[in-house]
Amino acid sequence: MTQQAILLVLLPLIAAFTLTPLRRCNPVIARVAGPAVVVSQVMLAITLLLHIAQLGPEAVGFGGFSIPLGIAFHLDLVGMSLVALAGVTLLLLWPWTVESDSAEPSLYLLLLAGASGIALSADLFNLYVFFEVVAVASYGLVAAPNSGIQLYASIRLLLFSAAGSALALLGIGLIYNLGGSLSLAHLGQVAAQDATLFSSVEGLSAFTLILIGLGVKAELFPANHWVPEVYGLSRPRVSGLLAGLVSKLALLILLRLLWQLYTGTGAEVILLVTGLVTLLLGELAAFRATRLREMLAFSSIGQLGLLAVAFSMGNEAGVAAGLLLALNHLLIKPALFLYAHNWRAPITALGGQAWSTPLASALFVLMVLSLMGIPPLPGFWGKYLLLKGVLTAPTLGMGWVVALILFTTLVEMIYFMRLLTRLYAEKSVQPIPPLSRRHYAPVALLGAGLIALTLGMGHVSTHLEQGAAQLLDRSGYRDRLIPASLRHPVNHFQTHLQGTARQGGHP
Amino acid sequence: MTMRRNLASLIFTVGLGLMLVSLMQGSHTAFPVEVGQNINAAGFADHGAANLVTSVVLGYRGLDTLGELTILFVAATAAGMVLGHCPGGSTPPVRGGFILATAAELLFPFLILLGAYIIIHGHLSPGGGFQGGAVIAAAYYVPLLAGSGRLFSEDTGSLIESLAGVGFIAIGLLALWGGGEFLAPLYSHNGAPGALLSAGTLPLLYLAVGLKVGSELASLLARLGGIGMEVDDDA
Amino acid sequence: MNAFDLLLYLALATLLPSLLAPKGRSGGMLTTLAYLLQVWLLFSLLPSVSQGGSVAACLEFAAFGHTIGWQLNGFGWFFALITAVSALIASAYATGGWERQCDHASRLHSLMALNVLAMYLLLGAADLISLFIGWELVSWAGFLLMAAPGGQSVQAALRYLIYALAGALALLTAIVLIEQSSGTIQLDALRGALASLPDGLSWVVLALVFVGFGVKLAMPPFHLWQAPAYGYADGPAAAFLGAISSRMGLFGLCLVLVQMVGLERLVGLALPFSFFDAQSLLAWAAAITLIVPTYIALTQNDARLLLAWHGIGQGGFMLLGLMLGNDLGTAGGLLHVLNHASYQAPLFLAVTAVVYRTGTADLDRLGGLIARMPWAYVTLLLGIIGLAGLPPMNGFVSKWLIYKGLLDAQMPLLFVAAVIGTLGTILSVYKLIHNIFLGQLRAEHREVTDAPWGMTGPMLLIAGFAFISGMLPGLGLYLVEPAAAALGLPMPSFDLSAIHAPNGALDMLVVVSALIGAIGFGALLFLNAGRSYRTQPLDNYAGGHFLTAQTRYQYSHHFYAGLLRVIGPWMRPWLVALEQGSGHFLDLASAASRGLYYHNGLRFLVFGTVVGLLWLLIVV
Amino acid sequence: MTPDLLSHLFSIASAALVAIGLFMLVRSHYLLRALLGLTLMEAGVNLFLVSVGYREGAAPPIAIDGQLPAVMVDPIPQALILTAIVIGVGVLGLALALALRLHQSEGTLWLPRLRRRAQSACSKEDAA
Repeated sequence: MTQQAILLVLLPLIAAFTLTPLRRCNPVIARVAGPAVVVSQVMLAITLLLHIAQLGPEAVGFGGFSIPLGIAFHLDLVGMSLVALAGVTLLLLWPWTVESDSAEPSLYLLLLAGASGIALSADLFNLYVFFEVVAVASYGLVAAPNSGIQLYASIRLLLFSAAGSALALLGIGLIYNLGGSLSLAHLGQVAAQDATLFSSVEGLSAFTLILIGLGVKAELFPANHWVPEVYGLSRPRVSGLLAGLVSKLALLILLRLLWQLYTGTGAEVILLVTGLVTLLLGELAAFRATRLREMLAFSSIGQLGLLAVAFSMGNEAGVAAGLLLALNHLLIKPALFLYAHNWRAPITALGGQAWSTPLASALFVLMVLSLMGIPPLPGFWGKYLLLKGVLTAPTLGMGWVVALILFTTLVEMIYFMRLLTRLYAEKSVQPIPPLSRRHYAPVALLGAGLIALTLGMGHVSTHLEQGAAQLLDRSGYRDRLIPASLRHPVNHFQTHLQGTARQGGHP
Repeated sequence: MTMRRNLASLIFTVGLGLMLVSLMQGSHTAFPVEVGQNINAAGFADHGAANLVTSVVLGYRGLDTLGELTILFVAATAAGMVLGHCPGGSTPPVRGGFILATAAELLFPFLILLGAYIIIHGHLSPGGGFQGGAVIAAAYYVPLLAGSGRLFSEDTGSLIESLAGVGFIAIGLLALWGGGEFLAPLYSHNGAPGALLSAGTLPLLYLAVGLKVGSELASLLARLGGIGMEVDDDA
Repeated sequence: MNAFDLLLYLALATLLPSLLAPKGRSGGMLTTLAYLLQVWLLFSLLPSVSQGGSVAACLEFAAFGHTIGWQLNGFGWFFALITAVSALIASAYATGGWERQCDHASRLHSLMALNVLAMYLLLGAADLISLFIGWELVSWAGFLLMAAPGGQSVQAALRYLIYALAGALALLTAIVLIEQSSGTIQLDALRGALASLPDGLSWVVLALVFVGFGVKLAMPPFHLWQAPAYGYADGPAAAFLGAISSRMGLFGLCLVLVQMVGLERLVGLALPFSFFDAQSLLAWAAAITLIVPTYIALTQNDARLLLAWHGIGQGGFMLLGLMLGNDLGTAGGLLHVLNHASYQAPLFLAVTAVVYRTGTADLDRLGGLIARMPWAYVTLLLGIIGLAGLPPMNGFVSKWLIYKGLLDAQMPLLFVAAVIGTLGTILSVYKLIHNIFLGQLRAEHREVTDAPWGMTGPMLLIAGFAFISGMLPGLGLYLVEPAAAALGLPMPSFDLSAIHAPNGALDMLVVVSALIGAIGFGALLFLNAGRSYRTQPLDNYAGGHFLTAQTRYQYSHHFYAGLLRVIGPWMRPWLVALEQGSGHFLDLASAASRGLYYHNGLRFLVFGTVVGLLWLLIVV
Repeated sequence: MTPDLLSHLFSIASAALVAIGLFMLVRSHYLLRALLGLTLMEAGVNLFLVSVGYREGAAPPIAIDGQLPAVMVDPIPQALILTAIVIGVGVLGLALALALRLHQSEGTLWLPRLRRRAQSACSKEDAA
């Protein structure tokens, strides 16, 4: 059953490989093939998710080698949910309207393949490879409309991301140099045997390099300067994908690394400081944003910083908070970017626009309120758990962290409230046409998802806590991934074949 | 001003370099490596490939290779999308003259042959799908540079691309559906170690890699080469 | 399905009529009827919540290992009753005629219903999370109600919301701290649970709670928002908000300070290097709340703002009483909540009636309306007597209880502070009634008449209640009793007209009869003093010279010029400057960090890397 | 050359490549030069990766006549850089494609100028 998990990567991959020739044969089939594959991928992910929810996380090896030698997938609640969510998000933001010869659907499929790989893989270099798949696909997506200045956005993203990737690869090399393995579980075991290994300068430098490298996509501080320009220039669907989905993928890699290798080494502090700086700069910059798009870009930076802070707490409440905030952000940001496409004018010119589209605007308000953390919307539970996580964390000086979180949250509330009151102001200068149907549908569905999440919070909360516990469970992760006889790699399939060969010859 | 800035930059760069050196040092002192040694010990038996790097690339870390093919595919797709179809018409922008063109024409079969050789012997000696694929791509690119007018056919290229990619996955899935795990070695010892026909499906995988890399690089280069670019006056 | 469930459903249903029938008066009438039903339901709940009992609602859900539910006890019930009655009066007043001049009456009705529902959810909270949910709902519902008229009220409401959200964040932090230190969030389980916290943590929790709830109570230094927010709201909404809304802060503060921490613990919590303990600190905060806004009220020239500033000060009285911990203080503090609602509502309604007829609330442009709007005058007169805390109104009773409680608790300085506050109140309410109703009538108000009976009726009704409950304070104390019982605070013994304190009782019947006797005596003197000369209210004279209506009677402008010359230097608006300054600071910081993002950002990537690595090389 | 220096040669060379590459990437105002910096950086990182697998006196991990050498270098980093190089090529190819297109449409590859244009496009896009 769980062996099929590789299909989560392969299905979109095969589809992407064959889409171009298929389009030449039969454009109609090619048009529906992409979404169909994504749907089947989502269904497979949900099946596996249910399986895992019942039986607990599982490890899947490839090639029949014992795991430290080869690459393995680790299927847990968070990873599987992320795969399913990635599929759903892509489906919602699917480029239905592009010309038939565009390669955009292929890029979407490849993004999905990469996302699935990132969510599931338990091998450091393999994670890097899948991350690059996602990264390159996102360069393509940003550049897709092919008009001059959007190409610049793509180049800017590319320069940042490629520089970051090189640094991250350097970090991976340092880790391999120290630990002699690339399997996260195996490295975790090495770290558990020798506590000083990763708390050395080399170890922590490796983490810093990877943090900065992945921080490009995770929108963390020293590497997030591409955000306002790229989100300001690229199409709303793509901005939504980058802010909503891709950033979470980068963060997930960091988290796996942090908790399997770097628990108790001080790497948490590095992540915490990075997160706090990101949070502060992002929210402050959003305060004076002149356009909705810009505001969303900066607020996205702030939110990602908040996520980093939450995850750096390393306790169950903090991680659950991070997961919930991430889910909240994933549901909301793409929709908000779609709105921003409609409300492109400077914020000062948006007076009273909300009255022309009452229902859509109500959804907008709901989403913004959830971002602000107003009960009983999911964002509130995220903030609540976050405070709980920070206040239970053993690190000193958490009072300052709380103060900073509260301050930035307040700043966020102020600029969002200014926006909302303007949107609902009396006078409507010149009504902007309502959301187009292809934008309305995903917005409505995302809003419905948000409402469902709010109503089902009781049910979700147990799964969130389970997911957080699984993410933090180092020994379970290792036990699942590393077989008991580590020193004697056994190749079951291989020995089986060898046996037959010895007995009866082989064709 | 510029002088001072350059000096600052120099100091900065040297400092960064020294810092990196200090990080990269000491690599071989405490080295609890097990994985590499284990592969060195077991790889030959597992795959029967004389080139252990090949068994790592295609066997132990086959998924990475698939990912890497994917990246190349993504890059080629995105570049194709950005550049559009056959930009600049079917003729190369630069005409190289008779001697160059003829030489390039003459070189073409040899390069193809060399590439094929490198691919096919990937499991035995240094080389393999990537290197061979790059040589094959060069075989198409040299004429383009020389201006002999031979342009890579995009349709055939994309067909080969997708067939090779699907082929790689199919070989992996064959093992999965045969009851094993994805990309498990099939029929590893159907030949003497070191013989051309050995190492199970690894040569087939490398063939797929070689075709895919070759066609993708070739189409990428063809597209890039198809566009003329004036000298930038800003630089 | 018990009465509390019914109440919540009914409160939810109250939203509907005006949403479904946005035009015409049927929506408003149905809404008023629904409030009447709510009041009746609340009275039917009285037997089950008195004697410390409580009623749990079936509304309940579970999240993150907590069961979050609602449960109404006597303390919440007391506030809920005031809420329902205030809403009833305001709604009846609006339906009775006021909404004819309003283009968003249905919005007003539904928003007020939303406020009532939110308040029920806050007052009936059974745990800290439901308390917080209710708290946020109250803040947002209040914001919407304040912003309903549009224009300058939106700015005021936004300012309120920012304060409220900041407070809510502090509150959420406090809630998490409380949950962590005591392991539970159920309010029942938390009774006295915070008494054993270490000193440092206690101070942190107290500070956070003070910020959280104090913002709603508009305690200085968080008082700037309230007056414009209430004053610029629609008239009936202002009456409703002024009567009850900011008391939600008192509710929350009592819940934590009295119920969870306990007043004994507050006394034991000494502030290092000073002779303050937590209780006296809070009492002084209350006294400052009492004095500062009251003297700010003195300087106002808008009747609505003047009233709204006063409302803040009276909140200080309530908190002061409750912080005493003795029976008289408790009774006074809680009774003052009821009494304040019963005179603040008619005051706002009377001023609204004046605005309804004259179109202005500017005290410089009114005057002499006593003969034109006598019923409004009567209402306002009764209201200001209550507000000033003079007999025979009910404000006198609660203030007497608090004064007496202060003296009993041997806090003479606080007593003096309370008296100074009351003095300010008397001065400024005189300005109010003088500038509106006395003096010279303005020519443009010659044709003004009293508001329609639909408006005058409700305001007279509630003012009448304020009078009667002043005469018979037992009525109010009977409602206060369940609240005190739920908090576990002592109550003095009382009967219908009298309150028995160990050293001296107060029998209001005696006070009122003495007063009526004195007034009767005065009336006799007046009627027998011979013929009086009657002037036209439009007329004016100075030094024996008769002037025409064109010459303005001057004393309404700069009303307390002499007094303000004395206290003016103390009233620098440094807090306003601070507020603006922090806004500017935020703008500056924002511009700086925004500028950071529009540069060649790769530099930051590299610098970040270098700095990070360098730091590691040095530290590790 | 002393053996000590030799053993450090790899790390010095790769550190130098990374530092120079990063420096070029940051300081270059011309897109192609920045891309060159990127390539240098990647080369440095790849060099470092290979050096990680190096053992003194080790042979390449290739069987000759069916016999593996006694001491072999670690094959994994070699496989890794194979992957990393291909990734680098793909990214570079895409970057060049973007650069070509950008030059066609904007007429320049001068980064500050492009950034200015992008920012003004960001802020007046609503005119459409």
